[in-house]
Amino acid sequence: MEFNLSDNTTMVADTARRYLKDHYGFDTYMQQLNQLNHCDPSRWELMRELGWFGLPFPESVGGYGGDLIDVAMIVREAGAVLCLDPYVDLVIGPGKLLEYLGTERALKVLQSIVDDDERVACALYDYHAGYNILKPSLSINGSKLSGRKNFVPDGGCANRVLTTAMLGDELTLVLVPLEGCEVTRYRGLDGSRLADVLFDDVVIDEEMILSRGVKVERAVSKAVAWLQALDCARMYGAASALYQRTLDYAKTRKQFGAPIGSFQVIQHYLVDMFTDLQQLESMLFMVSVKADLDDTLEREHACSATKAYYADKGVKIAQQAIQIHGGIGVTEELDIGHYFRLMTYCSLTHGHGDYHLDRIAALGEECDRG
Amino acid sequence: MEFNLSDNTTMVADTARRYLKDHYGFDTYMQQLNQLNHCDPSRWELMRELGWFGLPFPESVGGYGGDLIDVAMIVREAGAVLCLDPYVDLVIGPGKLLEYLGTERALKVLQSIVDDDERVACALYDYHAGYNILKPSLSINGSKLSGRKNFVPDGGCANRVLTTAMLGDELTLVLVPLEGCEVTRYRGLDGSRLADVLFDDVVIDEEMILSRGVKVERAVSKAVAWLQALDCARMYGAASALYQRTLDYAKTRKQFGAPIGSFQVIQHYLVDMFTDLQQLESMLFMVSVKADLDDTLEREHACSATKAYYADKGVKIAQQAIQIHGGIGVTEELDIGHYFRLMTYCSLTHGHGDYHLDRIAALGEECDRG
Amino acid sequence: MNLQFTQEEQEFQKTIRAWMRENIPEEISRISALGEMPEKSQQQQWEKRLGKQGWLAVTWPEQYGGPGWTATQRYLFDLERAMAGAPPVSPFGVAMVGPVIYTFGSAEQKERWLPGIASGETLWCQGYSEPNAGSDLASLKTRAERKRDHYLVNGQKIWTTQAHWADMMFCLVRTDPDAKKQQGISFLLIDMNTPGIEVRPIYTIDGHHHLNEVYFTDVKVPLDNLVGKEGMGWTIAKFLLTHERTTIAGVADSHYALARMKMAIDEAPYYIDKQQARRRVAELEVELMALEYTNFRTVAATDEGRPFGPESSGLKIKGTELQQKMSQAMVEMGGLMSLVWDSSSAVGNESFNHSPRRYNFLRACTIYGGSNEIQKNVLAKMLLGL
Amino acid sequence: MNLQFTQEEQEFQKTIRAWMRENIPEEISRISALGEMPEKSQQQQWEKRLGKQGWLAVTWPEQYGGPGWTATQRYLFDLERAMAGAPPVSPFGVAMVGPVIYTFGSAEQKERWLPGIASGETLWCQGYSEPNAGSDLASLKTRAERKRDHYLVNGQKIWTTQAHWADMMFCLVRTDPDAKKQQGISFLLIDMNTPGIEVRPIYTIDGHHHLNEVYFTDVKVPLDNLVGKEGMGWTIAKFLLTHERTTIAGVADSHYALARMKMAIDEAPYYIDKQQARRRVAELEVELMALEYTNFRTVAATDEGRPFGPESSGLKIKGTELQQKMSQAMVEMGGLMSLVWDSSSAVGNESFNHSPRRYNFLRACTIYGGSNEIQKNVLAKMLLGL
Repeated sequence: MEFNLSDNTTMVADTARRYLKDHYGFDTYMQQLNQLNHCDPSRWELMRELGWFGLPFPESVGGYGGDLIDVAMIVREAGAVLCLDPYVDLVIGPGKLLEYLGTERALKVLQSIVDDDERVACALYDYHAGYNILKPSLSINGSKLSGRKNFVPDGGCANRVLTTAMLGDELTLVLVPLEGCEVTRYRGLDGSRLADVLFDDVVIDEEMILSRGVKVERAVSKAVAWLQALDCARMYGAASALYQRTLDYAKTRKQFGAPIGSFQVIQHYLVDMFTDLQQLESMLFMVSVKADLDDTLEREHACSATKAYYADKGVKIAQQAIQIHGGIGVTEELDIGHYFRLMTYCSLTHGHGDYHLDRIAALGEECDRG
Repeated sequence: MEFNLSDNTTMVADTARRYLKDHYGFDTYMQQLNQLNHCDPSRWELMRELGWFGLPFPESVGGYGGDLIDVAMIVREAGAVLCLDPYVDLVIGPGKLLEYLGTERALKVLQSIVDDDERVACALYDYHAGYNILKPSLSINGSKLSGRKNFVPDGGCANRVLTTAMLGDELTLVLVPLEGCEVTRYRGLDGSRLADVLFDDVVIDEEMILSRGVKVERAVSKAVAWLQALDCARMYGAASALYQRTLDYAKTRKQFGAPIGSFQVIQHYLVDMFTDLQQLESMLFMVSVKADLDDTLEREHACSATKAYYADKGVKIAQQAIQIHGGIGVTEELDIGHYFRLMTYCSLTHGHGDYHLDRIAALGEECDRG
Repeated sequence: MNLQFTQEEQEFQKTIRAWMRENIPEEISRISALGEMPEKSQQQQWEKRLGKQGWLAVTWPEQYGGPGWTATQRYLFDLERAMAGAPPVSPFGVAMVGPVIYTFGSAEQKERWLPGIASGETLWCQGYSEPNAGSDLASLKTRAERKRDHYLVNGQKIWTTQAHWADMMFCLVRTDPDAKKQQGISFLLIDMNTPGIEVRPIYTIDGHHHLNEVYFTDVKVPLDNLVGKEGMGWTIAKFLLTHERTTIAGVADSHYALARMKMAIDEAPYYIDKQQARRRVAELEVELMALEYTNFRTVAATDEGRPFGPESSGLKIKGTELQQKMSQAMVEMGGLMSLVWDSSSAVGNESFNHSPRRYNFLRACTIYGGSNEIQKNVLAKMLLGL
Repeated sequence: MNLQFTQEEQEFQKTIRAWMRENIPEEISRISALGEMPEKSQQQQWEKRLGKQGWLAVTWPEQYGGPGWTATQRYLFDLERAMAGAPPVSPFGVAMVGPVIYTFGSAEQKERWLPGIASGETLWCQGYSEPNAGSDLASLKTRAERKRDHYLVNGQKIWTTQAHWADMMFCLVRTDPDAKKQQGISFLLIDMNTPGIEVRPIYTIDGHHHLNEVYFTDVKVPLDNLVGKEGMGWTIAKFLLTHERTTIAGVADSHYALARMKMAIDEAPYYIDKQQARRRVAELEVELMALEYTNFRTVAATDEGRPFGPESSGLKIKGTELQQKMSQAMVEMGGLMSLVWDSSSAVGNESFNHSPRRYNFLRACTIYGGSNEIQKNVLAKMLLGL
């Protein structure tokens, strides 16, 4: 067993850290908070130039054949600087979905994401179906798509949307231009841009249906595993930043004539944050390898364990960071509270703690039977 | 609303405290731990003389018509001195059951408990049925009782046993002499005496069946409510003793040249214990009134809330008491660990935390429907 | 031991309930149902309505405009207020400066200030914390220099809730810079319209404007606005800390939050595991019950004229911890619906959509008014003798 | 990043698994299945069997009798040992005094003591704590006075695990009463059969005899039994604290406990809400996984010859907290079956009947070897710079 990052991954991470530090941070974040628009085109182009768009995709579509861990290290750094640009939602999410479908048509779309600034959002959730990605409420009846998707990340900024829908009892993946849909934009808790998309009897031709049945189920399940791992990577970046800022604050903030970090209770709070952070890091390494496994049981177990652990400890670190900061920690002026929002947000995407604990319990039974 | 104890109850509690202090304590407890027998007959007689046996029963059977709160204050003091004598299990439990049945025959038995040293144990549980007291595994078929009861408190010291059994689909209460049964004695976690009773085709005549059907269900449910409240009274006594001993210890035990109570982390631990103890006391007052209500919904809700709260916080206080005491806290030589055993024991009798939370959730739904 | 409300108390409760149903503006109860707080105009309109009814300064002695209720009646009033979806009354006037004025103030001060508070006309804010005097309040630096006919105030306050709404501020200032920490502090009433006062907003992580920084530059405050004597500020501040303990636990509003939670679960159309959610609600319900009965003991003691016992000491700690737990449970139960920050229309259940704001806001409740860590330090010392 | 065991490691694991299955005495695995610990004779028989195989002193350099395994192999060995139901090897000889002797001891000392440890012949105990030196170990008072040809030892040790089993004790004693606290302490090996030693049992709340008080009255210890130099005791003690960190988290035995818990739930005949129980197991499983992967990082670092990183610092705290949580879950899931203390026959599921003993015993694991509070104090200072 070996936990070192490869030279290549280290380089990707270092480059990402430098780039993100130069172009992001609290000021950029606060600007973005006040826009419902997509990210700055020049920053978007820079990401492409850094090779991030093609990073985890096959060379055949213009990618570099990188691993999940490479992307995870980027997303970790992005979390640490509160980056709101939709790299994961408009590139990695749809990209992995298309790659796992693997049909010619899908790969062509993927290639256009990598090369041509095609913007495809993923619509996997609606509030009726909740976290059950294999049984969306949206359905195709008589070649018409009707119903609603919610919580579509950057759904307002994309040209097209990759949406799941039921065709009979088969899960189907449809690529729909967004012009013909009613899109309602709003902001997510973390400051990102979400949208509801209403499909009002949108006519679906065969061209738009990318695939259906077991193949789609498998592709969705594998792509979502990536997104779950990347949720945790983002949370780790935030947790790490919170810990460091809080430690620094405890060393400098004086009350009763001494740094608050000299009080034993604060010391123990910080030690708890630190030891939790170490375990969060271990879980991130683990999931960055296992979320890409073909073995469904092991993959889902790893993703659920990590998501559940992060929903618990990541959130606790953020709460404790606020408590130790005191009043200043609950203001919008300081980044602490914004990391807290990010943490809550990511603890709810792609399955919350309870969902994942239930899944682990169910997988356990499956294991026992198998 | 008014939380003062009546003069009468105060007198009962004060007398109990004095009596228990004189006749019980850690030495008595340690002696009793090494006996599988019933309690010392002279102590038993003293309890009768103090009027405890008749305390909560109607005057018609030789009782004093006292309230649950009177008994609760005795049991609280008994918990505080680790008293193992089976006052609750051989007097209050069977007594309330018989009183609630209210038939002539039942009241006659009750009278003999109050006056004549009749020892009747209650057999309400078996490990198959668990906490479901309304559906025991024991059954009567063709006037023969066969099956097993477990966890019968002081089942080895009684003459007769009041046992629940199914007769067809009716819950039935049967009074069986213990001579004809196979009794296996063992000790409970708290040091009390438990027994398994095997009924091997015991012939049941009509005399032995005290009642059946809804009347029994109601009597059992009401009697168990008393027992649940008294579990909490006992735990409160223990929690209070633990808190006081731990506070004293923290003030005197020195490490690193200072009393450990001068360290902020220990101070906060103790404050948490103290504030929890206050809330435990409030819940004890509440349940001591409400566990005797006729309204099933309110009674059960109060009992379940208190039991669930005690299973959580009572146990936490005991754990923390050990942690603050350090090594000495885990030895048999000190009472701390024995209070801990008592606390765990009572957190599992008559429904554990999870059972009661589920019951509250179910009662809530019933309320909503109602 | 009698845990029933009397017949009279129950009648009282019914009267209040009926009145609330008729008098709470619908827009306010709609806002509360989302876990949000009203705007200034809504809040003040509501407080004036209470004031008109004589139900605003409910804790005050009758001679100053209180309704002459028992603590139990006040508890029931607060419960019905909360359950009907009305916000708590702003504490700064009624609960804080009012009692200070009628306890320590001169006859003129009472006459001048109390009526406006009891009617809801005058809005107050509290000038305690400073950038370097948070938990360590006694380190405050805002200076009030005694001139011939006024105090000259210079300095800065922070975390001043509703300073942007307030007509008046009660303020701890340092009148004697040479005295030791707690000494040399005085209690001053400052008109927020006085020249030299600048109020700057602080936005909190619920996205709203509740808090402010307040800057004082050569602000002239009449000598008459000193309450008590110079140097009595610390005594007055401590008096307030132990004053009214019967609502500090937030029981009424937690009952309302629990009811909202149950309703949201019942209405949740879909994937929420309802059994599990109800179990979690049961856990919170149990904790609320323990808090509530502890609170009842404080209420009963008050009605019997007994001092607060040790049971009241944990009310703030336990109450705020519970509020945080409940708001977190609401967010977590909401799942995806809690991802929404600013949608103008509901995405699924609107209460869940708004839950993160309340969750965020309530992170402050274990911090303000003396963080729970400070509360524990104090209890360890005062009550446990450590 | 490669989280697979190599082909070779997997082969190694298979070999160990097969060997364990064949060599663990059935009575031992039966005891372990109940969460109980073996008797002295059983433990020693088992350790001797390991010793004979050369698998007892697995952390030692080959020159002293270690098997030459990598840290990964040691981890796999420990995992297979635990999962097969064998108890952990007593740490005092192999993990503690052994490394001290081969690191600080003389050639004679190595030759004299190491073989008996590696073979399982000699049983050791640790004489550190004293009645007034628990968390504050440096306050120890047991005196070793240097005479012409021996040390004269007087004093008392407490919490001495397995002193009643042991042939030898390694002991911290004060050789220089005038030196400052940590100085003047020396590391001495004491034959437990020496006249003047009295061992008194301490029974713990699991009802068993693991611990002892040990009294020394004019006990003569040969000068040769001093390890290192006089005054080096504290240095040696600190060396041990940071020595082997790859099993301190107790991952292997927690895996075994989790497996027992799952089995007990599956076999539970009746009223246990199995879905809820499995969910609770899932929570524990997640925590164990986080601990395990953190532990793996320490193992990997060891195999790469890197020093332990900060990730190893929380292993003892997290590991012991988890052990306590798991044992509590077992008790609570058992419900009524956990009420049983000493029944000779099973009342329902026997694992649940025994669960309170383990739960009680494990209350000590956050106390011994430096309580978790002390661990946190140390981490705050050393690692966080507070």
